[in-house]
Amino acid sequence: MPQAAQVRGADIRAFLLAFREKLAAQEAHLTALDAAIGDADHGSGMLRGANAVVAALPADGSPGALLKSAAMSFISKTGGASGPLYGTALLRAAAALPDQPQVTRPELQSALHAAYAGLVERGKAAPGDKTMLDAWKPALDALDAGKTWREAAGAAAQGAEATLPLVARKGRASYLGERSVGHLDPGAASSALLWAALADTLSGPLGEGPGPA
Amino acid sequence: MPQAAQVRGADIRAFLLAFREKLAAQEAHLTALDAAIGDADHGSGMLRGANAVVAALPADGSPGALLKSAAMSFISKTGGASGPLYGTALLRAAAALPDQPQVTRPELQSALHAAYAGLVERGKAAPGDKTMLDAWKPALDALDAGKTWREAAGAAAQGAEATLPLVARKGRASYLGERSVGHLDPGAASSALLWAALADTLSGPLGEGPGPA
Amino acid sequence: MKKIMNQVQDMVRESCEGFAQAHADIVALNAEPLFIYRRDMPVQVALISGGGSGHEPLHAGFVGRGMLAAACPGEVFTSPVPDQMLAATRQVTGAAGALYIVKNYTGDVMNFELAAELAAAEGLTVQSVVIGDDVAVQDSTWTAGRRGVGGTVFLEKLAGAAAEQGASLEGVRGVAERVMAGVRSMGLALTGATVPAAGQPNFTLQDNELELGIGIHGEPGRARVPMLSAADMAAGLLDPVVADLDLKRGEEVLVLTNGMGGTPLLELYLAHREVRRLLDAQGVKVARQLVGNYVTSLEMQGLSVSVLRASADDLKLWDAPVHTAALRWGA
Amino acid sequence: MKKIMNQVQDMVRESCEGFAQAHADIVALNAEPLFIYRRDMPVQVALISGGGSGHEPLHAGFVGRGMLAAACPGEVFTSPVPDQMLAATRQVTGAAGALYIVKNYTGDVMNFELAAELAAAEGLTVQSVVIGDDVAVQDSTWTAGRRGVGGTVFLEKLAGAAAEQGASLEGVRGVAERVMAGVRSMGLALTGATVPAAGQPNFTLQDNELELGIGIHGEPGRARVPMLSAADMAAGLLDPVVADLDLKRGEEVLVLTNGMGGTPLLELYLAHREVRRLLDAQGVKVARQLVGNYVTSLEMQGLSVSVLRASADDLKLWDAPVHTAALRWGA
Ligand SMILES: Nc1ncnc2c1ncn2[C@@H]1O[C@H](COP(=O)(O)OP(=O)(O)O)[C@@H](O)[C@H]1O
Ligand SMILES: Nc1ncnc2c1ncn2[C@@H]1O[C@H](COP(=O)(O)OP(=O)(O)O)[C@@H](O)[C@H]1O
Ligand SMILES: [Mg+2]
Ligand SMILES: [Mg+2]
Ligand SMILES: [Mg+2]
Ligand SMILES: [Mg+2]
Repeated sequence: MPQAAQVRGADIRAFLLAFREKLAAQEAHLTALDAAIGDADHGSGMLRGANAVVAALPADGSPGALLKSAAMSFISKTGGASGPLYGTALLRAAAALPDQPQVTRPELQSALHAAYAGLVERGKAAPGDKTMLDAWKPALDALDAGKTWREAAGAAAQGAEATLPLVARKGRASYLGERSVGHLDPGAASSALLWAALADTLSGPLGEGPGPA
Repeated sequence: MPQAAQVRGADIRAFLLAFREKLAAQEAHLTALDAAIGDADHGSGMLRGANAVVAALPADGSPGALLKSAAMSFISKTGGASGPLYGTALLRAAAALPDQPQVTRPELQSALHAAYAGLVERGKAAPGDKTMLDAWKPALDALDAGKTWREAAGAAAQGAEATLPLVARKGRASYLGERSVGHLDPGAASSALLWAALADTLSGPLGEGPGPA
Repeated sequence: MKKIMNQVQDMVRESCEGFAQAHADIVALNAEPLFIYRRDMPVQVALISGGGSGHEPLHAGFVGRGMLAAACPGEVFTSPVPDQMLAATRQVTGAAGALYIVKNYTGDVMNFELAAELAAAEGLTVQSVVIGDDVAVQDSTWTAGRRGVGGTVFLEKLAGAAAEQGASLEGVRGVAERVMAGVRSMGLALTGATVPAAGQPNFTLQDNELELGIGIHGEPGRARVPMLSAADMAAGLLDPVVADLDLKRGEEVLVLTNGMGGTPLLELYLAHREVRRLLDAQGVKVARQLVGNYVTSLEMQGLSVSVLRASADDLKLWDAPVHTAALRWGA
Repeated sequence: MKKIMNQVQDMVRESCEGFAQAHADIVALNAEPLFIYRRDMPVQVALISGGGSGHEPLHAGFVGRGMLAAACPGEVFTSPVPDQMLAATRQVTGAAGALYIVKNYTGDVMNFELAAELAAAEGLTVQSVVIGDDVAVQDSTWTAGRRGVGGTVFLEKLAGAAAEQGASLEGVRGVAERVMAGVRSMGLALTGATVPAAGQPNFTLQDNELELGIGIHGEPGRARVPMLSAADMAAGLLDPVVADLDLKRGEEVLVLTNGMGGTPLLELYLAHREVRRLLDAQGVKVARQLVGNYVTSLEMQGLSVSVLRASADDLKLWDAPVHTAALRWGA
């Protein structure tokens, strides 16, 4: 179905609601992943955060305002590593967007780059450390290479899958060392859901010019 | 095989060793019975007591002296309900025997009646309360009816079996009320072993005159 | 079965050794026969208790200023033997005499009885009280009577404070009897407990069951019921206690919300909240309270609730200084 | 899963309510955002800690005179959120400033970091220390670094005593840093723990296995090994601790033999005996010791050992009066 080239507040709202839905559906799965190499709270924590996001979300507002509201809710309600990480990412994205009721897809794309920079700054991890970065990086690379949002979401999902053989070097799973091999990283899995929610909201024919729309 | 009509210290010694052997062989079984309606210590407790009995038993001495030594060891090492009960029983039996290097079987028989009276006095239970009395009483009745020691031991074993349908009214099992039905009483089971040990030691043709020998 | 132990037969002794080392400022250990006694025993009535091991901190954890003079640990879930109580009595008893605090179990009663006879024969002045506070035991005429459970902590604290204040043997015994008359308890288990020598749990509960009306020996309780919410657990324990005490609005009580040994504090404090809520609703005033794993059954998960109808004098005795391994204040 | 709870999402709040009721003489509860704070906060440096719930009595059990000014409980095994620390900081911080005591976990560090930024923006003086005492974590360059575990109790007690004595923020921080430099810990589990929201144990051990080098979040440890005797458990925990501290004969230490929440005292004191035996044999002097379930993982059975190289000053700070729910002496 055709999509507006512009991203409105309603789109961001839809994205956040879709993200929450996916987290609700995958809560047990995310927690099980975290039980294997962490402390079994990633599903419940992310869902608690996302529920708070939805509860506090203004009925309307600019994309930036909605992302900022979501960021604050994540920070205030999630706890653990993922609260500050997702919170920081969304906060940086919000700050990077022009303060307009609608923004362009390239603007959103660079806001996601800002979000990624926030993740790196807050968590001091690098791709390959078996963290959520391993889902974000391939997704951003895909967009940068001109792929669609749906393809970017696919890259995020593949990136999450590709954490399976990695040794964790950051976060709680790092304590397991070699024993973290053979398990998916829960944060990468939830990040893939975020990218899938973005794709669900924005997928459609290319918007404006080359690059993802 | 023929047995001496007289009971010597060596016979009492053999009886106590045999009792210990049987307790050792049945330790887990007795504990399992106690786990079902008590606190899972009857096997270990009785074996600890009997081991102490054997360790402290004088090399020789009168039947009375040996039984007294055994009584003190039971009291000092068993604990729980069974320590004072078995201890009191053996102490009373020792006191009831003539202070002689050998005693007659009827003398031993009445010493066992004294033991039983000690059990009743210490525990204030009655036959049918699902306690060790339910093994002792039929055994004594059998002897009184002129049956052999082996038959008395059989009666003790039957008495122990017959505790299965009873509701416990004394000791720890009494707290279960109706839920104690369908389980054997552990103290009756260990008492049947005591009577079996007696029979192993004393079994043979009748000794003197009518009645058990 | 997984226990932190070496040889199963050395467990109680080795644990007591560690206890005595950890609390060497308060207690000393007599190895054979085994008992723990107060180092600085003054001239006063000596409270002596004991019972099977596996209920820690009861009783050794309550030896010290303002509570017990000595504790005699039996094998796990097995009453101690008279030799222990007799030797402890010799160690701590002076002219003021000694009071044996016995929990009502056939074995404990008989072993303490024998010890008291032997102590009396040596000219020592010994009296005994037998506590049975467990309302889960019904029809006590048809059973060995109510069991001594959580209320024992109140008994040992209040009678111990009276002894510390120099009360006579009669006086201390009077306090003990007042506590016994005014305290009731009931417990439940979420999991069984494994006696080390037995190697297997006494009972096994499914994930949707709990055992209501348990004692403290891993023995099964009065009924196995489907799993309950914390609110319903609290009601299931408290209602029979309150009914048996015939508690009225406005009365003051001392409450113990007690874990069975393996109960995490997160859950225990939550249970305490429910207990408080129910008592508040009934207008019963919780004047003092204690929350923790105090009268336990090895690693069992579960809880018990004990309620003591408390006079102003009782509260004073509760507040009096105590310095033991498990309870300490004012000292 | 069987827990004493009502609705799983209410567990932490309801437990905190029960805690605050049970210890109303010491603490008060702020419901939203959730934190526990000292009632009688004097003008001094405020120690503020917090972390996931499920580790009780850590940290709320250490709020009170001579230890923490406030504790922020997160969801079970989940760090608290910045709002909690910020509100607690506003409540208890005066001109002397506040010190955040953070256990080294990515989530805790990031959430306290955010809180400190927000507090500073409000003009509050806040510094932070991050404790990582767990020697089970090797190659800390390749991991998130050593975890904060049992040694946190020593840190909170000693820094809390310094604050109570009126030390400046720099002074309190200096004590905290000295403790962090001198304390090492290691733990093992006999059973897993079940996060209530997860409903299943994080890991399951067979009857002949234990998990060596666990943290305090029910996360698997460094290695799964066949079941050990208490003596070998103690050696397995103590040897790396002693080696890492490079302890020498004649040095004085403070020792914590800590249960993981479901460990019965019978077993824990036995473990302590083994710990003492090993330290005695190495000529290390145990100047003070603490045995109990203090830094826990829900209902997990197991233990950890923490050793602090203790100066005479440290021992004085340890002995200083403390009045909290979980530790009390001299007050
Ligand atoms: N330093 C880090 N940088 C980026 N992501 C991280 C970092 N540490 C942890 N994560 C991510 O956080 C996830 C765990 O989140 P969560 O379970 O909420 O936190 P916690 O470990 O505090 O329980 C991991 O799976 C990983 O993807
Ligand atoms: N009052 C009593 N009179 C006679 N026998 C009793 C009495 N109470 C208990 N017993 C016996 O003791 C047995 C239990 O012994 P034991 O397990 O050693 O004691 P405890 O109940 O103290 O653990 C019971 O099976 C019963 O036969
Ligand atoms: Mg997690
Ligand atoms: Mg028994
Ligand atoms: Mg017993
Ligand atoms: Mg977590």
